[in-house]
Amino acid sequence: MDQAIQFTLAGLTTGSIYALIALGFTLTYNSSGVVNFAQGEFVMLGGFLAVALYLTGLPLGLAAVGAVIGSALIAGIVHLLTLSRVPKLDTFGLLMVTVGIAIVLRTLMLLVWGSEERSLPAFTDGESIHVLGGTMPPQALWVIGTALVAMPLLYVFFTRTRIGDAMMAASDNRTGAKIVGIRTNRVALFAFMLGAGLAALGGVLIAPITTISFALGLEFSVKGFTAAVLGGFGSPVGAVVGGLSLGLIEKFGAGYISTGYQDLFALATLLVILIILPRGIVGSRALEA
Amino acid sequence: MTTTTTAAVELRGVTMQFGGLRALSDVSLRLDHGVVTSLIGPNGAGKTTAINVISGVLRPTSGSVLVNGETITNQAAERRTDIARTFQISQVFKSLTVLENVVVALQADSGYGFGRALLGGPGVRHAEKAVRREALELLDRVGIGHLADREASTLPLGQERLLEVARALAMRPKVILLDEVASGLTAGDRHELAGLVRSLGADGYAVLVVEHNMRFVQDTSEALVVLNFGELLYTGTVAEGLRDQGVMDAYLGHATTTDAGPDEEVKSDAALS
Amino acid sequence: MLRCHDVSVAYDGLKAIENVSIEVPAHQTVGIVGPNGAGKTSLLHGVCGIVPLAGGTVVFDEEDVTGRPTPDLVRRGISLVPAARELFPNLSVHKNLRLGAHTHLSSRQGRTQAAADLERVLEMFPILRERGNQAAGSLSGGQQQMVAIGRALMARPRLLVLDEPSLGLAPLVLGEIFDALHNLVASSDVSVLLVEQNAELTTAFVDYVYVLDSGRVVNGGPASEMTRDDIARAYMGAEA
Amino acid sequence: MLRKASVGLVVAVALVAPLVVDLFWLNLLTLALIYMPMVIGLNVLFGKANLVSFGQGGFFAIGAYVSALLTLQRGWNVWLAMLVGCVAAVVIGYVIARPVLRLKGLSLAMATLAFGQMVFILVQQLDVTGGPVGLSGIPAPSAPGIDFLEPRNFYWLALAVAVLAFVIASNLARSRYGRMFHALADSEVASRSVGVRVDRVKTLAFCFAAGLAGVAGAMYAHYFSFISSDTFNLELSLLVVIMVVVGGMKDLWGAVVGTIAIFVMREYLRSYQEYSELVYGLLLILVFMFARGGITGTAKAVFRRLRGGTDSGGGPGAGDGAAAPVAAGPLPKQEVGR
Amino acid sequence: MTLAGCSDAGGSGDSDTYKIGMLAALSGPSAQAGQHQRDGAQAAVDAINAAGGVNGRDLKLVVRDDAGNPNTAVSGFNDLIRDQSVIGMFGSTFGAATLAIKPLLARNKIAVLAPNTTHEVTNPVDEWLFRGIISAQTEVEAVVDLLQQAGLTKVAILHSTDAYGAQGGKLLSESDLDVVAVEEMEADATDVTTQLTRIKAKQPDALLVWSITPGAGLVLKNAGQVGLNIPMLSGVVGPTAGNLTAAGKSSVLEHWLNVGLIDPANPLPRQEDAIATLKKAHSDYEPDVYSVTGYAGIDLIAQALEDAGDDADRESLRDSLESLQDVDTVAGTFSYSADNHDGVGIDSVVWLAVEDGTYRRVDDPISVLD
Ligand SMILES: Nc1ncnc2c1ncn2[C@@H]1O[C@H](COP(=O)(O)OP(=O)(O)OP(=O)(O)O)[C@@H](O)[C@H]1O
Ligand SMILES: Nc1ncnc2c1ncn2[C@@H]1O[C@H](COP(=O)(O)OP(=O)(O)OP(=O)(O)O)[C@@H](O)[C@H]1O
Ligand SMILES: CC(C)C[C@H](N)C(=O)O
Ligand SMILES: [Mg+2]
Ligand SMILES: [Mg+2]
Repeated sequence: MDQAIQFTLAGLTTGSIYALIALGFTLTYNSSGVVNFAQGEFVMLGGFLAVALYLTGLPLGLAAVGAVIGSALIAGIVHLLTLSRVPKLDTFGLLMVTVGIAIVLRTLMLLVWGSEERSLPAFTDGESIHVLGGTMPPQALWVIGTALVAMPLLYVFFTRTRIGDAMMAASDNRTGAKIVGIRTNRVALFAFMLGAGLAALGGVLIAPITTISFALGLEFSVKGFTAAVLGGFGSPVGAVVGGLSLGLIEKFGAGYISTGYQDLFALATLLVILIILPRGIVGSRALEA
Repeated sequence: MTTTTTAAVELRGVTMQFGGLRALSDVSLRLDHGVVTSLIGPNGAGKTTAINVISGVLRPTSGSVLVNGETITNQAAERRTDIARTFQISQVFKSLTVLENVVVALQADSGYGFGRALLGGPGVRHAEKAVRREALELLDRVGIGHLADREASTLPLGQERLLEVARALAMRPKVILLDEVASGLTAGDRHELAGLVRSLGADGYAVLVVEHNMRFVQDTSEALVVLNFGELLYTGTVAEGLRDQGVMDAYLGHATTTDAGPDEEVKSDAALS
Repeated sequence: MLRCHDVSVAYDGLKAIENVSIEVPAHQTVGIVGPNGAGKTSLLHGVCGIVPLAGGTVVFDEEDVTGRPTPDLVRRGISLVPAARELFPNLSVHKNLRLGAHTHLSSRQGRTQAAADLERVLEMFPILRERGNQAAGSLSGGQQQMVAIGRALMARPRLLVLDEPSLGLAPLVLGEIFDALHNLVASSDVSVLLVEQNAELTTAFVDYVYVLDSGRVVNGGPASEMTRDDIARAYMGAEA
Repeated sequence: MLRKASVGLVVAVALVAPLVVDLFWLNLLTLALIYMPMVIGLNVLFGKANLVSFGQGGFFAIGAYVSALLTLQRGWNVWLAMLVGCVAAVVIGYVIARPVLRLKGLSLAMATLAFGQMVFILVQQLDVTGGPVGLSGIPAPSAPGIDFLEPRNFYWLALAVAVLAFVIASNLARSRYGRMFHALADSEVASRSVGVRVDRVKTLAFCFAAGLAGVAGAMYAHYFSFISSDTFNLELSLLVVIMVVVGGMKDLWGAVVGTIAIFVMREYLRSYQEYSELVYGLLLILVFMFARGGITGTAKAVFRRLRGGTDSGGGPGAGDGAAAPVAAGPLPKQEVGR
Repeated sequence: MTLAGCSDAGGSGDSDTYKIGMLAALSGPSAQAGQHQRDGAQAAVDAINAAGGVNGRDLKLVVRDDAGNPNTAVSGFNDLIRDQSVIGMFGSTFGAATLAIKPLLARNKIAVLAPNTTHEVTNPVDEWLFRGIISAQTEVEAVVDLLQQAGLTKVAILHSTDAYGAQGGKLLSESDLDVVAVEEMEADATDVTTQLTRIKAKQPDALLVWSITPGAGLVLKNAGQVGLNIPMLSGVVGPTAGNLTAAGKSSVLEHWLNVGLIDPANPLPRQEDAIATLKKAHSDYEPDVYSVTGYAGIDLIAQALEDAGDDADRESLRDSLESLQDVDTVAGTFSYSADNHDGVGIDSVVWLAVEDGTYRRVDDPISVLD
């Protein structure tokens, strides 16, 4: 029983990070059809920037905010140099560009910050929190809380705001969006920056409890993508549901079946769910890509 | 109309429900060999839905579809090789050439096997040559033979429609369903297409024409079916149908009516008509 | 209002229209007719910035707008109803229509205006009110056409560009739409550039007609002066 | 004409290359040829039928391990074992095709990615595969009078297999199946309506690609004589996709060009140590930004432009005036209704 | 850092240098390992050259990145040997990559000194392949001995899924210890709390952590989070110096013990020069197992070159490698023979505990465990 609680807590924490990354996938996909495989690199970038700023003597909170904004700005520059110039590529062409971006970012991080892992102090001091017999670091609450706040905000953003409408329209039909006066390039840029910012936020949040290393980006991208598809690609609700489910599936698989086969179990579950629900748990907007 | 023989296609009490919306409501109709039937009705009346049900793209919520007296309600679309159709919103194979579009249909369920396809060889080349010739004839028949080698994605609207007709003919079907094939065609092309459609009837095909252009309906068809809000409003001859008061009210105009039909949800459609 | 001078459009280096010059004066309706493949759609797309121009200039409101991106042109008041409709298939009918007014929605005034416009469009196409929450992609063909037209009207264009608006519309609705367009032109300062296969409708509706063939303007004149024959010839082998 | 000439050139280069290059290049070319069938398979699956697979590494692994284990543990003849490795990939492909091919686009990408990763984990975890420590001493194939341990001889073998794969793939692409792949990619509903058995045809394409990946895997195992789980990770599957897209999906030659280009580039860059990945990433971005049709697609476009743009880009024989829009559009329809 | 590859492509074979090829994992998830190893090797080369070189000639390191991947290692290997003047090789960082090139050595007649613990590197013995670090067996033997002495025989294992971790895990679980749990992790995992939770439930006396970088660092972090407070031991790849700093005053560190090679702050006499050089060359990180094996590898090759004399070639280098006896290096005292290519044994092991956030050599490791 204690174990189950512990796995649940771990699952929710990990799942929340997946959810944040998946939300970033959702954002960029919804506004420009870009499946951004560099998303995981922005997680790491956020972490690295936060560490770097913190080491200059900034207070932790400011370093965190600075890292998120900095990552978004870097994402903006990257977008202007690359994706902004190729608006007509199809989904997979765009995806490949982001794979290239991921590789470049990863290598740049390696060259700038080296291969040493980094971390940050926890946001709030204190002993592990005991919940129903399980324990979790206070930092995990920050992680889970942020994912849970981000989801409704994004949901409202997509469904209730003018720019959210524009994003949905732009991904649904680019030509159509131009015809109604949406500046699809700007929308895409904005979404890319926002998505990167979300990912960076994830990186900042987990820096105290895990490792920040140039090498971990791909793993996060794959997990975030998995979560997004599992929940239903393109749906903010789906991103969070998918992220949390994936986290829980992983931890329970590892906890009750085998840690060696933890990913196998998660992948098998994903396959089964996709086959039963081709559009994901919540239902994807992306019928075809 | 020959009601004594078995119908080429028959819908019996077909209902098609989309969530809360009833696109077809207990519709029964028949198409006969050698007869061109027009299906008309206001926008959203269920015409395309009817074609989708007959061609197997949609399974009806209830009711049955018969071909030559046999029930095929649940047969998959790709098995209904006796039934060919076109699409209201054009669905040509854009990455293939015009000719290849037709070839696909000619070879879809017949021709050499996978193993021979891998090995190639003179047998395959011969079969390919023959089928290309046949495809070209069909393209010529609809008048776009000169476009055979164009990539279909570059066709203007009008020629896309003609290509869809050629592709439908390539299936060597018994039944041909044409969903607004004449729309977007110039008057001249439309006139020629009408001739083609008539000749199909004369050749023994059962043809269903969905159209909003009454001239085209009159030029091509003897039988008429009118749908209104998913319900059958009229079946009979074209000549009588176009004079029918109900049809005029619901579809052709001259007067408006408040008769909304039994379906609650679509009441305001009536205002439109 | 709109002047196109020597406009060309090319696909893969091949000219679909070449040196086409047309003019749409303010408060006027202009039609373009011609056989399939003449280049009518290409011309409209070139004007609206959907495809790049291979040559020529487009002047709108005495301002050179050649090469401007489509969203810019929309902001200046050019709205297109494409033959391919280009709806947002996964979004609701309401969202589709509201997005038509996208450029106005940033101001409070624009929003109230848009609400009123939406009301007008829904009155014009009552069926769309019924289907407000349905995904536009699952509408019937004619219903989709209504959304396309309605969406363009929501933008409060000063030049409305229509590519084959009659496609898929039932006769009754078609008549109503053209009546409504007529009223619109009469009551506001909207100009219309229309491509339409339905010759009767076209000549009855427009003030001026250009005939396009093989990518060139081959004829043109006030609609009243164009004989039925002129038009028929434009469509090639016509029956009437 | 030009096509024939360039094919001739490629063949000549392929035949002469092993006689003039050093071991490094010979190994690179051999490696590229070994991978090539897998890339060709995905070119057909993705480029023609528009079914993406991010899991080809899984089939590659199946081919490699089945063949390696049959020879190592059962003492099978290498040729037979390689064949069975290929068949095993096809069979597994068939089993997963049904459920997985109901998906499209990104969901399909995800599902196949999941499959590839599952194979990877199994290979890593099972005892029989040796996991990350791997299997050593996998025998090379043998034939009377030919020593396949001699690198040049293995090159010829890899070349023969690659050519064979290319030939059957191009036969397939030009056959009725190739057209049906395109058709169902363009419109599934229209394909069904003209009688294309969409599920069956998709399954065939999928199994074809799986089989070629299996062949490549088997060749790989017997070439290196050592395999370990590290090789079969996600990056392998991504690499195959990259090769297909960089080379150009529209043309089978794209698979050939893409495989060689990526191999040569990656390996050549290795001496730049940490910077190699940077250059690699930049090149990827540039290719997709400025050469959308991949290398072959772009080359074709450039060539067409150079020739003065009389070719509409349509099928064979489209190069004459009839294809020019201006001439083609308004031709009268004399024969309608006859 | 320089673009090493550009300049040497020509391979002019100038007679006043010995070229030594090196394969290393410079990219990919374990790039840190390869980079440190390369840095260590380069530091040794520079030191030797500064002291006048070998037989009056300078050494030159030619490096290829194999990303830790077996198949790219083969390309890298072929790239290196095509330069005839490459006289011997060092690498690759990871065992699987080394195993991939093992079949090619005899054919190309080139000796390779491999810094891998992997059993198969020297089993069976390949004439041309030498091990430059203690073997996995040796590490395991050291740990098992110690635990038995301390009476902590009920253990749990947490190992990574790469070759190093998998092999260590396997050897440990086959040992005489009472293994109550074997858990696995990806070396680049981001959360291992589940593994640790499962382990905690089994209540072992000690946890054996066998993972390449950065895995061990994460264990350190997560153990505190799930409140797992038992002695932990790892092989030659433990948490990095950076991990220790980051972990601060975590109580987990009080009972952490590493099978190590060096204590940078307190080197053994045979290690002093090397440690000083390494520290000077790379002030941004403490010498670790990778930089140390890199350094020692070059030392060994240099010694063999010297023994082979002025006209050393690939074959004579191999022969003199095989006849090295009692060569002191920073990584141990090496001796090879025709049937023993392992070089070092358990006497080269140094026990490292953690004090004030850094490793300290301890002479009484058992005391750390209670
Ligand atoms: N997939 C669907 N989901 C929901 N409603 C649908 C779907 N398909 C069709 N409908 C609805 O069913 C009704 C009938 O549509 P159908 O396409 O059959 O009309 P139609 O008679 O062909 O009209 P048109 O003349 O405009 O083409 C319409 O109101 C349409 O909105
Ligand atoms: N995307 C494209 N690529 C290549 N050629 C094209 C493309 N779009 C149109 N064309 C060609 O340009 C010419 C003009 O086409 P356009 O669509 O403008 O004609 P249209 O007058 O609108 O015809 P319709 O009345 O059938 O709609 C045609 O020959 C067509 O084949
Ligand atoms: C101990 C480390 C240097 C790892 C070792 N090279 C191996 O992979 O086998
Ligand atoms: Mg319809
Ligand atoms: Mg047009």
